Amino acid sequence: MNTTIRSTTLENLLAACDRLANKYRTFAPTSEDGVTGFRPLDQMTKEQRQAIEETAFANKPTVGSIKSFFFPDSEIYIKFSRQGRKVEQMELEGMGPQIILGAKPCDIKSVELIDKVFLAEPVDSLYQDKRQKTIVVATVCGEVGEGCSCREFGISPVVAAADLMMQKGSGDEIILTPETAKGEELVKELLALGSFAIAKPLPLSAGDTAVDQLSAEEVQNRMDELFNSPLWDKLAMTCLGCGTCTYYCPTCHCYDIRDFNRRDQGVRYRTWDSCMFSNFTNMAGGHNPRPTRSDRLRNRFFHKLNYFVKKQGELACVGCGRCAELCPVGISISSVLKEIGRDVHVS
Amino acid sequence: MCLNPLLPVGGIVTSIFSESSDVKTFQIKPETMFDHLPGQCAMLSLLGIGEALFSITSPPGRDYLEFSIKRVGKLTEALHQLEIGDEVGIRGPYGNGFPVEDLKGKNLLFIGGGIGLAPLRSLVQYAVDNRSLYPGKFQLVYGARSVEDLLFERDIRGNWPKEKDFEVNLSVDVPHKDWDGFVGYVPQYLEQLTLNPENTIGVTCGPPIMIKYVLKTLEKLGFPPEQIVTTLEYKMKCGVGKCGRCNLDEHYICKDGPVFYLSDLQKIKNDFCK
Amino acid sequence: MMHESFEPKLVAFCCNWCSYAGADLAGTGRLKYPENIRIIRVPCSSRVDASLVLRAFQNGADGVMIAGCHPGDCHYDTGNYHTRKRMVLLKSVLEFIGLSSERLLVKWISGNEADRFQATVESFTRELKQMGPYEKARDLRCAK
Amino acid sequence: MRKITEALREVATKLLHSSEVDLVLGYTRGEKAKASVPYVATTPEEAANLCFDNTSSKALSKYLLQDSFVAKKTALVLKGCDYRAVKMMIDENRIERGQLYLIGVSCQGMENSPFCQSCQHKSPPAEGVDILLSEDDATGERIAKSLQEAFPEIEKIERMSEDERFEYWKRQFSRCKRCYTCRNACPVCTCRVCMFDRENPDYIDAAKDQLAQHQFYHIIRSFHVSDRCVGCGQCARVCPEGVPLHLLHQKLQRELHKFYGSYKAGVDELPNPLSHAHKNEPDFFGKVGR
Repeated sequence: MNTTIRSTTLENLLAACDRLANKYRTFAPTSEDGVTGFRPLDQMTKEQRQAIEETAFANKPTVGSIKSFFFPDSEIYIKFSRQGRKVEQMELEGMGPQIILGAKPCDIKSVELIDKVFLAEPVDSLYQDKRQKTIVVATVCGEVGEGCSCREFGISPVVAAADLMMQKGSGDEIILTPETAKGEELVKELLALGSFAIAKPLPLSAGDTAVDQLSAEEVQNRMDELFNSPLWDKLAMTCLGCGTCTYYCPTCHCYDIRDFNRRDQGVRYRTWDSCMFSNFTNMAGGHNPRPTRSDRLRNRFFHKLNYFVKKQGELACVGCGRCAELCPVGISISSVLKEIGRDVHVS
Repeated sequence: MCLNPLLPVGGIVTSIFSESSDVKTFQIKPETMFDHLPGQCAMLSLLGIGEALFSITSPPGRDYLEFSIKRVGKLTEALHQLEIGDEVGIRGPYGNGFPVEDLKGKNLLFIGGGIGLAPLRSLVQYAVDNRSLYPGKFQLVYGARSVEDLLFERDIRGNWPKEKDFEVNLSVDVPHKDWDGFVGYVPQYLEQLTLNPENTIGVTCGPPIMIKYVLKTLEKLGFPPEQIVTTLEYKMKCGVGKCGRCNLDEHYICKDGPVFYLSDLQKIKNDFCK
Repeated sequence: MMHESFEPKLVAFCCNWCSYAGADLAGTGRLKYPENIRIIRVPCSSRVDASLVLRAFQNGADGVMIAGCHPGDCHYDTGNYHTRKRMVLLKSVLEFIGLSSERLLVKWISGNEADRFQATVESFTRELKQMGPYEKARDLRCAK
Repeated sequence: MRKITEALREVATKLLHSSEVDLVLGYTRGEKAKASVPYVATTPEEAANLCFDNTSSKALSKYLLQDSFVAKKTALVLKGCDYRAVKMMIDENRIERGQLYLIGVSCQGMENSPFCQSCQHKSPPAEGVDILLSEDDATGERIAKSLQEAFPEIEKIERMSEDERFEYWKRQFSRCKRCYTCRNACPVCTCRVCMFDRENPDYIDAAKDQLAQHQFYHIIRSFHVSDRCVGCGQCARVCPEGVPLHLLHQKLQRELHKFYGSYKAGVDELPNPLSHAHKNEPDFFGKVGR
């Protein structure tokens, strides 16, 4: 039985989250120096706090996606110190539970796609721990945003499978409808604070049928045909080989393992890596299976539109539009989909 | 929270043998021993320096693991300075290992190049230890850059030639005053030997360029792709098919490989050795 | 506010031909200078570029000193000309980014100026004690 | 900029038709009509897609170092700042002047770029290029500003206290993910192997959550380009996190001019100021030693 609750204003909800700070750390989308992203409530300026509503209910995702809550850009997993030849590992303090307010349907879907990799055997415990300890509160988009193509990837901008759904009620009201046990538990705690009222859930539009959804099968086959196409060399000619598209893509999950040490102590950590860098595959002996930018660019698009389909059965893209917006030279998933053509949609 | 698959366990170095000027074979006893197939690998790590995947060169069934490591970079340099009794991080086993079931009852042709003999040695020794399961003819073709670079002298000149029906053919790339064996590359040497593809499986491992031409030569000599097995080596970091770098088409070499039949490789579009 | 108990870590890049000789002379001349200093001998003061200075601060140095020959005495003729050109720019960058450029000291000390070496180390150590521990450019994963 | 676009298409079509060049490197309309993007035309038909407007900001010269361009005869569209970057690479023997057909364009300034508002080298010198396309409509947003007026934030930061400056740059650098777009887009950051790409020794640590490593990267990169920066403004324009790197580079260039006299990279002859040093240059560490 999920009890929908109503908050008079978003600020009232934020104040409630502040009061729960000893149990949950709450993050919300806002903007800093003109760049949108998630920031903890306890480190926000007044202006940033006021910008939450507009960013959370905008029809477009933030520049930084929620991927970094589960797969952070850098994460220490071994801390050690060395006495002579003996190496001793130190305890790492775990992470407390956290709330993400205002995740978009496309970002939520991208986390589900990464789940297929990190939660498969052998389970990545660092990722799993964060997934279990995070409550995701979704805010849907009214309709497809200007740079977005979520519908093409079977994602409806008005439906999101999250722990809680946050919608705008009448006027400034905020309606919260739990969809999972975690969501239910948070609603209970919010009710206990006394500043919320039980309410009737808003009708969740069923989301229109998959109007022009791409068929993973068709796209995969079409990509196989395009393997030796001159498209890759053409795109690679203007590609800069930087890491923007991979670091900001919500479904990219490649990582590097590095060591940092100073004299007798140090850490081993995992950090984001990009298949667009040549060091990604460059080997100690000097052999590099993907030596040119064209190889790497082809590999990146193949992973999203072909390899991931073969391994996991779905396209590894959620149509969030970040690659189109952030690539300095305008290369994006649509540069490839344009080449693939129209006849690959679900009939 | 389940155990983090990336955490190494401790292992003590119990013996070190110098195979050549830049290759040493380390015998390591992990805290918790794990059994493995020939051809599988394990991640060796020195905290603060790095981690890398090395093939296990000892056959299954021993109470230790052996790794032959060539000095090529930062980690291997540091590993070469280890002494007996030192501790090293280890996790594994990783990779699919050689298809020991399919090889039963077949003649076996082992083709190794330089440090590439390390994973093959695990298979050869396993086959020798279980001769009844592998009663066929054994042929080893092993090449190295120079006489000094020939590794595993104890096996290639010691134990293996003494084994029943085990033909050892050695080659070097550059002539040497007291070397009367074949001089040239392994693929050329194959064409001079009498190789009978009938009921024989060829298993090869070596630098990518050698593998590329060995596969071509074996096919030319009448070996069908289903009877040719090779290993591939890419840069690997996680070893569990998640960090995304060691893919050949959609296959992760650390998890779906490193051992492939040529028949599988021929379905793969990407060229593993450009 | 003086940090009595705080002992600053001072990393000194001393050029082999002049300043290192000066430091050596101070040693043989029994001139005492604070042991906060960690001397790194470099072939020439121009061997030290921005990355070495920043690496020292990353590893927990509270102050970095670059000691070279007086302009005109450089064993390699133009070494210290490069040093002064580069370091005045580095100090500007450090200042602009708020990384207290006064923690980087450049000083010309010749081979026979043992007293000048001693005086410099003493005054710089005193100033660093005054400024207190330096955290702004330190890599927080390694202890001080 | 419409006249320039037409002239550009005409020149490109002629060059490709006569196969005097193998390809023309310029700009074309971006997807969703946003900023124009780099474009390579290899056939006369493709030349019709070329365009030039006030969003054609991407510096194209660095592509010439890529293998896919090295063996080709390339025509290149150059604004004033781009020309300076090409000139420097030619003078440093990184590219062959003989392999290039340089199409200079008189630039009216890219949209909202402080560099363009204070730019004194709007178009390449006629003798430096093979053809110069100009358009005399003064409608461009050229409100010539002095460097001080164009970069007010630099004074604002200089007036802050040391802690405030530290906090400002800490906030900016903490957003950095080290995707290296600023370095890859910079037309004067042209080392064969960048020190940050080296793995053995690894000069820089790959951690993305350590301010000290971000400071290391940004300080050293701004150091390396301080006497090479041609003011194209790409570093700040391509940064996904909006880190105002152009302030850092402009400040450093200003300091260099203050100490050692003004030097215009790609305009004045090599060597650049930091790659040579002389006896009679001012010494700031002489008497006082501070």
